[in-house]
Amino acid sequence: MNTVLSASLLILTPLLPLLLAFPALRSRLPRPCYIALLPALILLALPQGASIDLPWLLLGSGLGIDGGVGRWLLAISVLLWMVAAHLLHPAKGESADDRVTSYYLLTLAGNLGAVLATDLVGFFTFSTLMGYGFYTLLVAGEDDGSRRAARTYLIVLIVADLMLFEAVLIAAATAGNLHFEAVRLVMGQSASPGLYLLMVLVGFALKAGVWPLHFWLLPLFRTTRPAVALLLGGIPIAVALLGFVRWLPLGEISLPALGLIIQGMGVAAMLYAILAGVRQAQLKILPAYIAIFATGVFTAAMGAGLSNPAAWNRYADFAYLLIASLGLGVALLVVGIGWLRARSYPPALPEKQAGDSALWFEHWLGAAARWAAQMGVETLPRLRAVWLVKAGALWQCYAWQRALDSGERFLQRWACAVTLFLLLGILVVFI
Amino acid sequence: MNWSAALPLFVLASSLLPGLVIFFLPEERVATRSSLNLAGAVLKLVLAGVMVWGIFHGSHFETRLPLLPGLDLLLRADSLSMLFVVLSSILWLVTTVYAIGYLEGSPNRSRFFGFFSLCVTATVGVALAGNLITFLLFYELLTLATYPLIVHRGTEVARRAGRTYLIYTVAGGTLLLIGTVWLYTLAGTLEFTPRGFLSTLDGASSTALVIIFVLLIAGLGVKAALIPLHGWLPQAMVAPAPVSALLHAVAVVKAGAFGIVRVVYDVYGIQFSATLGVTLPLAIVAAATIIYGSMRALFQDDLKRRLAFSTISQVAYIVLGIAIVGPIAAVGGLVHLVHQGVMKITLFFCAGNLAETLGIHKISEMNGVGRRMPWTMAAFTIAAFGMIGAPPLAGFISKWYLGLGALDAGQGWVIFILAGSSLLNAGYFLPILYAAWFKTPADAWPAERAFGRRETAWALLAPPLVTAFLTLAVGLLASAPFSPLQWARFITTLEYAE
Amino acid sequence: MKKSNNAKPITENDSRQAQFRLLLAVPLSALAVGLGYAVLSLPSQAPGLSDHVAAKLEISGVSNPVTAVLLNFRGYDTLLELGVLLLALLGVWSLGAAPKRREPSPGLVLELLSRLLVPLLILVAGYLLWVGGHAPGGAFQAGSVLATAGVLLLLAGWRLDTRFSGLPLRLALVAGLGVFLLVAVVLMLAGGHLLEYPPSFAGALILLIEAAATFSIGTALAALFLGGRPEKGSHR
Amino acid sequence: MIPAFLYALVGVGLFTLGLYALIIHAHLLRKILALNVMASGVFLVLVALAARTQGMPDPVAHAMVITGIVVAVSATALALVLMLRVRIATGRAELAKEPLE
Amino acid sequence: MLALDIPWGVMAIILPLAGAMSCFLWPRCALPLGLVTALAIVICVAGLGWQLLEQGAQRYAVGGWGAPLGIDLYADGLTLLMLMMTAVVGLGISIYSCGYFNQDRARHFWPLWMFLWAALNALFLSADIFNLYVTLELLGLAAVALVALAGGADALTGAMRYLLVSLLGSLCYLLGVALLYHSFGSVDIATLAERVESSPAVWAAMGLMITGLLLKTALFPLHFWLPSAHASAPAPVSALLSALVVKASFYILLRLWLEIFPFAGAALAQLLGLLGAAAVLWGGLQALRQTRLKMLIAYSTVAQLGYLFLAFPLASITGWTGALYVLLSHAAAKTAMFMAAGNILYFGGHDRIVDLDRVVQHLPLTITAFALAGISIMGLPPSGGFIAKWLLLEAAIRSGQWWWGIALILGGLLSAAWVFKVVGYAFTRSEVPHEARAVPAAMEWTALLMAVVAILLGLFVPWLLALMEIGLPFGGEGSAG
Repeated sequence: MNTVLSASLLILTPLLPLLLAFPALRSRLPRPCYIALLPALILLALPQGASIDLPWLLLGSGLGIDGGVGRWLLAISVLLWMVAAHLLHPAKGESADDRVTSYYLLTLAGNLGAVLATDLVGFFTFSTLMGYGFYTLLVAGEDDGSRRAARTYLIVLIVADLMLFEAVLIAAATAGNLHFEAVRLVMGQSASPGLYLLMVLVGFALKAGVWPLHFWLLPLFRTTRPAVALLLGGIPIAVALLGFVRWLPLGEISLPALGLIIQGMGVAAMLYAILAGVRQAQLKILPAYIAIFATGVFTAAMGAGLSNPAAWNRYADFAYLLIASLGLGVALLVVGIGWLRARSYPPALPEKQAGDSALWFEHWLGAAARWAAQMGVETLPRLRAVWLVKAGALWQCYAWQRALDSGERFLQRWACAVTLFLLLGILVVFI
Repeated sequence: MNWSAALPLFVLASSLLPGLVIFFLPEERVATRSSLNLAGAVLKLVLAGVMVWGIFHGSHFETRLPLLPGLDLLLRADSLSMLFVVLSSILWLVTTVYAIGYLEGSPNRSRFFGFFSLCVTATVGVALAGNLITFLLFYELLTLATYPLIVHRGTEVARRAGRTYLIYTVAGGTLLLIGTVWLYTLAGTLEFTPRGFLSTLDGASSTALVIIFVLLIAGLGVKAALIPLHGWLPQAMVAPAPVSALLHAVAVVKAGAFGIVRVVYDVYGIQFSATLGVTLPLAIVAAATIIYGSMRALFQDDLKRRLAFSTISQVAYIVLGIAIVGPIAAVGGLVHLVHQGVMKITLFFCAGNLAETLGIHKISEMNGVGRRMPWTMAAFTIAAFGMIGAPPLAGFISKWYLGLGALDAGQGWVIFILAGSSLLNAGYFLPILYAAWFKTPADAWPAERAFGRRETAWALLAPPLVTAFLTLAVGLLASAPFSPLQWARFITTLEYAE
Repeated sequence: MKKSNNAKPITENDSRQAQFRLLLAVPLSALAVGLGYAVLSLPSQAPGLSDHVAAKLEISGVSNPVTAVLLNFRGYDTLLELGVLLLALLGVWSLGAAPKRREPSPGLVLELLSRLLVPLLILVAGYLLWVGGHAPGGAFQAGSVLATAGVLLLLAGWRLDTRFSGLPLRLALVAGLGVFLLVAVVLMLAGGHLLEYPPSFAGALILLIEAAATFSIGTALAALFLGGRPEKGSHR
Repeated sequence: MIPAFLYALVGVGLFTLGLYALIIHAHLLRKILALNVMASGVFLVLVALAARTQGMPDPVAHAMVITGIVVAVSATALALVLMLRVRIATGRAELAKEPLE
Repeated sequence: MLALDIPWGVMAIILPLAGAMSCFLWPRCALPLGLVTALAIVICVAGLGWQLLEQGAQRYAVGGWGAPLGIDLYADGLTLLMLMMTAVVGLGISIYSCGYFNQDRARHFWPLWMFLWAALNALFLSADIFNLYVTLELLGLAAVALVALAGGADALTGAMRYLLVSLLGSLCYLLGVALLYHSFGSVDIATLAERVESSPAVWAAMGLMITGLLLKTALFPLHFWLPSAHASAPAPVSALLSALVVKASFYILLRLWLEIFPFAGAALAQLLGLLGAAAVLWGGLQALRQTRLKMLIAYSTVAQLGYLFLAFPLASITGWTGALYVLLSHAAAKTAMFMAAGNILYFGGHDRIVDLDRVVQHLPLTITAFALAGISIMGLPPSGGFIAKWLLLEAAIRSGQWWWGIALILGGLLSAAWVFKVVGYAFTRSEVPHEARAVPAAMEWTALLMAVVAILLGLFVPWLLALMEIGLPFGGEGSAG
């Protein structure tokens, strides 16, 4: 009975928001945003961990909740989502934007699913859903600046997803089984984990906005509404960090050099966050620096874990706590700032330079696209055209027609002569 | 002739006979025509289902009619053909519904539906062909049945597109014919055999076999729109939307891709092909096609044209999956045969809906269309994400197996092709979605038609929703029994079994 | 052949024409030499089928070997050949009606001569027909003589009466082929092969066929002379 | 023996001459006559070579010639009438020089 | 079995002759008489087929004399197929003509057509080279008269040229016959085949006969007479000429080649093949640039005749079978095409290709017939043309002479080009109304049925090949594979 209950709860947790995302299915329900969170809440209330295998799903997937980081994160997530739901809920007199609710629920489903996933593909699937869902949240009903920022985010998301996809492929090719535990074990003993590690590290670093890859984070914080900023701090970044923990064979593998570099980067990130954050005048962006700082801390810890597996095993729980509290901390800050601003500051003016980083990114992308366009659109079809389509023009050529005409006329006029020549020809050939 | 020998014939007849009858129906007999069409489609689906069940339980379905001395007209249902037959049957049913709605009130419908049925007959024939000559027969029939559909509108553009189509396909068919005859003179048989019938051939020079391979692949590559033989496809999108849908998803391009699968697997045999050294060039061509098609798609403003280039890119996945010699990649290629069909047909349905309901043909006109037609655009979104390869949709599964297979076969470069393609896919699909959902709509649509309370007619709306649902389902339930993925695995175990 | 292009100067045309004739003479003489060589290479003695003919002559029903070949051994050829003649006439008729030429009065000499000659010619035709059985002669010779009579009459301005220009004329034209065919089929139905004469009746049957053929050939050739089908009611 | 071949050679000559005339003359009447000359040549060859026997010449060849003559006469008749019709229709008793449109 | 003893083949010659005479005698009843005869001939041919299946190849001595003195008729699988082709096409044309000709034309058409049919049947059955000459003349004169039936300058000029060419060809042939007869003392094919040996006279005879027959078969470059004659004739006549008449002289050529001239050099075969290939290309190119539909179809006949000669250099059973299949499928397809063109002409009064769209939209059956026939002509499956192309291609590759395959393929592409050029007009929208004459249903349906025959030829191959092997006309062990 208990297993049935927990299994159905596990499935319902991501499924219910997903279903409710269809407007038709929730049109009669009051406050669907909250209802969608119910299974997760009940799941949190269950005393022990639970898991369920779904071999028919995707490539054989599963859902589960473990005692440690998963539960923590789930709890934080639920909390954050409830706050966000409250913030998003329209004030009296305003009509609810139905689409935003849908986006909200989609993102929610992705988030909860990613937290509960027990294998790489499941995690990947849900986090992708969450990523795109989150993008829609960012874009919905905002101004140009935030849209541009969101577009940068989207590109980051795609690139990161691609890298992670490769990573999953490599893992599958090496391990054959995509359960987190199996992957960690196998990758830990793998002879050449380099590419996998690189993909996972860069992929999640992009998603989490770890220091040198944080360029998308600032414009977003600068432009979005509080509710979305709250989620931004808590949800995608936290899930990305969770990805590090789940995907990397931490505690199984010892890579001192890489660990040192990562540690260094983490420290650099912290320094950067502090320096830049202090110089930063806009309150609104402050949470971004805090997020960068926190990810820096986590990165440093992870680097340490990579160089010294034993230490990781010992202090791993600490990292989990960090992830969990990061979400909470940033979220509270955002809410606080929002509240502060709402009380005392006038609304921030739209930023002129809505993120330099976003601009250079677009610039390069545009240049690349133009180049590709020139290469692909201009040269190849022309090559092809020469030998197939232009055949028609060749056919219209006057000389052809004249040659055919005169040939036919000649044949008609010298009919008998031709016969004679053929006759001779046959005789000659034969004799 | 017993039941199992007659079944493949019945499957063919279930669309052929209605098609022939429809030709002679007067234009205004709409109800008769529609019910004939639908009855045929449902019947075909049922028959295909029966066959799938039978094959899974070890039965054989084979019809053999003498064609030439030593060469039979052979229809045989094996696991690979059933994959394609079932796909065609399902999508035909859906497309029929759609076409009935789409063409309501337009002229020359009897002609259209007649050729439509012929087209599906040819496709199913291609699927069921048990030897190369039967394949060739239906392959050419497909060319002929499709041409009237492409030029159906009768405009100058349509005629030009039809002409281009013919130039390409007739030339391709000719190459195929040469290759087939040559092969026959060398091998003395043309019957598809698992793991090929050429590897055991003594004395045939491998040069000749390589040339034949090139001929066959070139002939099939025209329909599969491999570069540089793809020129007809973007032009052919002038056809009515159901035709484009069928053309891109099932009939023409798939017939080409399916043929390549057949040639590589059941004529040459994958191991023998690899020995001959022809698979790597094929893989490179496919890879180039993938990238090139996506690049071209990026810069199209016409929605259907963009989708057409996307097809060029996507169909090459199938070829790529085959050309990477390995069981896992093969699964990816085969499953993409189905998945691409389901996804692409959704996209074309949606494009058709936009054109038919709002008069939208260009992407630049699509701003905010998601608010006007949320269901259509939802379906479009799902399919587009599927194309990009976002999990858990259909495209993800294909790419997954392709990538995994490439790694398995030690061809890591394919991974980067996949990644690049996904990136480009995202590059040309996401702006559409963005425009549709988030941009503010223009004041008026180019040519709006009212459909009462609904966003568009039922017959237009239901098909894309069904196929979008399928896109989701085949990805999500990929591991369930009888899913395309499982079936593709079933096929590859046969091919790669030792 | 003249050039079609009238714009070109005629002199140039002519010179080219002459050149061409010269040029043509070369291969033609080569052809003639080749054919001549081929002919000369034939054996100087060759009986052909004459021995066969001689061996079977007694049972052929006639004693003239040429007639025997024509109407018995290779009678089938002759049957078809009568068909050719009839066909040519059909072809001529299908091209249109006979041109209506108002010929000047034939004149006294022609008038008189024709009245004198025609009966004689008919007589000669009958003789030739009869003699064909054992000496040179036969249906074709007779028929042509008969046709001469017809042509003479036509030249003299005589036209077939309209009463006869319909079915009777056609019957006359068909008679040769028709009788031949009828005999052939009857013989076949009687149990033999096509055109397999019983030796006892062979002579009589051949004469019957020849008579009908003579009549038809004469009529047909004369009708061909008209150059078109006789129009009803337009003649004297 | 010798005369047989002599006549046959004359036949060959007639055949070639007829062919020559057929080629160079444009007027249809001349063409038709040329064909008749050719036919005569052929018949001459047939008949002449039939005389290479002891005694009675080969009657089969003679029969063939008779058949051939009738055929030639019929064809000539048709050709002449056709020529007249061509002249009425086109105004010239020659073949059209331009290919038909 | 009484029915097996009836000489069906002889009946197939006699009946049309009798039919011709009765049509001539009673022109008012020409149509019913002609139709009844046509049906009777079909029955005769069926009877002959049955006879051959039961008893193998048949020899029939006319007059009971037997070769070499008498004339023999000979029927084997090849003959039978030709007769069947003639019967099917002939029946179609007979039905088609019911609607096509008015009363005045019909009274001339029927007897001529019956004569033509008789000539064809006699020709296919004859085993005697002199008899073949007579049938050739019969055929030629009937054909010329039929061409001239259309009236008008074009038709008359075409007929005149055709007549001259036909006579020239016949005379060449006859001179060849003379040389052969005087060399070996026989005109019976079988006897000649036994006696023949290489000598200058035989070479000359061969040169003459082959040239004469090529002239009548209109092999490039001797095709100059064909387009004008075929294009200007009335539609059923065009169909007859393209489908049957040119095939008759090819049939003789084939017989001679196989039986009397087996020692002909490979060089000559290559020459014929070369001319065939040239015909395929030249005819295809010319067809593509014609502006009138019937001219186009006529040039396509030139091209298709070229295919027949590709079999000579290949010289294998597969090759001959392929050529024969070209012959059969072309007969059916070309009949359908000319009928379709006739319908279009009948309906719209013109056959200019650029203005076709206004016409064909109203004649869906006709354009369908044209398209189906086109499928066979260009050799796309499933059709007789495809089987033919397949067999020829197979033979070409098997014999290592792949270059003939190239001509084959290019020819197919060229015909595809013009077929679709025409068919494309069926789909253009045109609203221009015009004066039109309703086409009788019989004409449309016959065209369609003939086209369907051309398609079906591609599906009943083994059956036809089995018929063809009766008497082993191509020698060998039987199987064509």
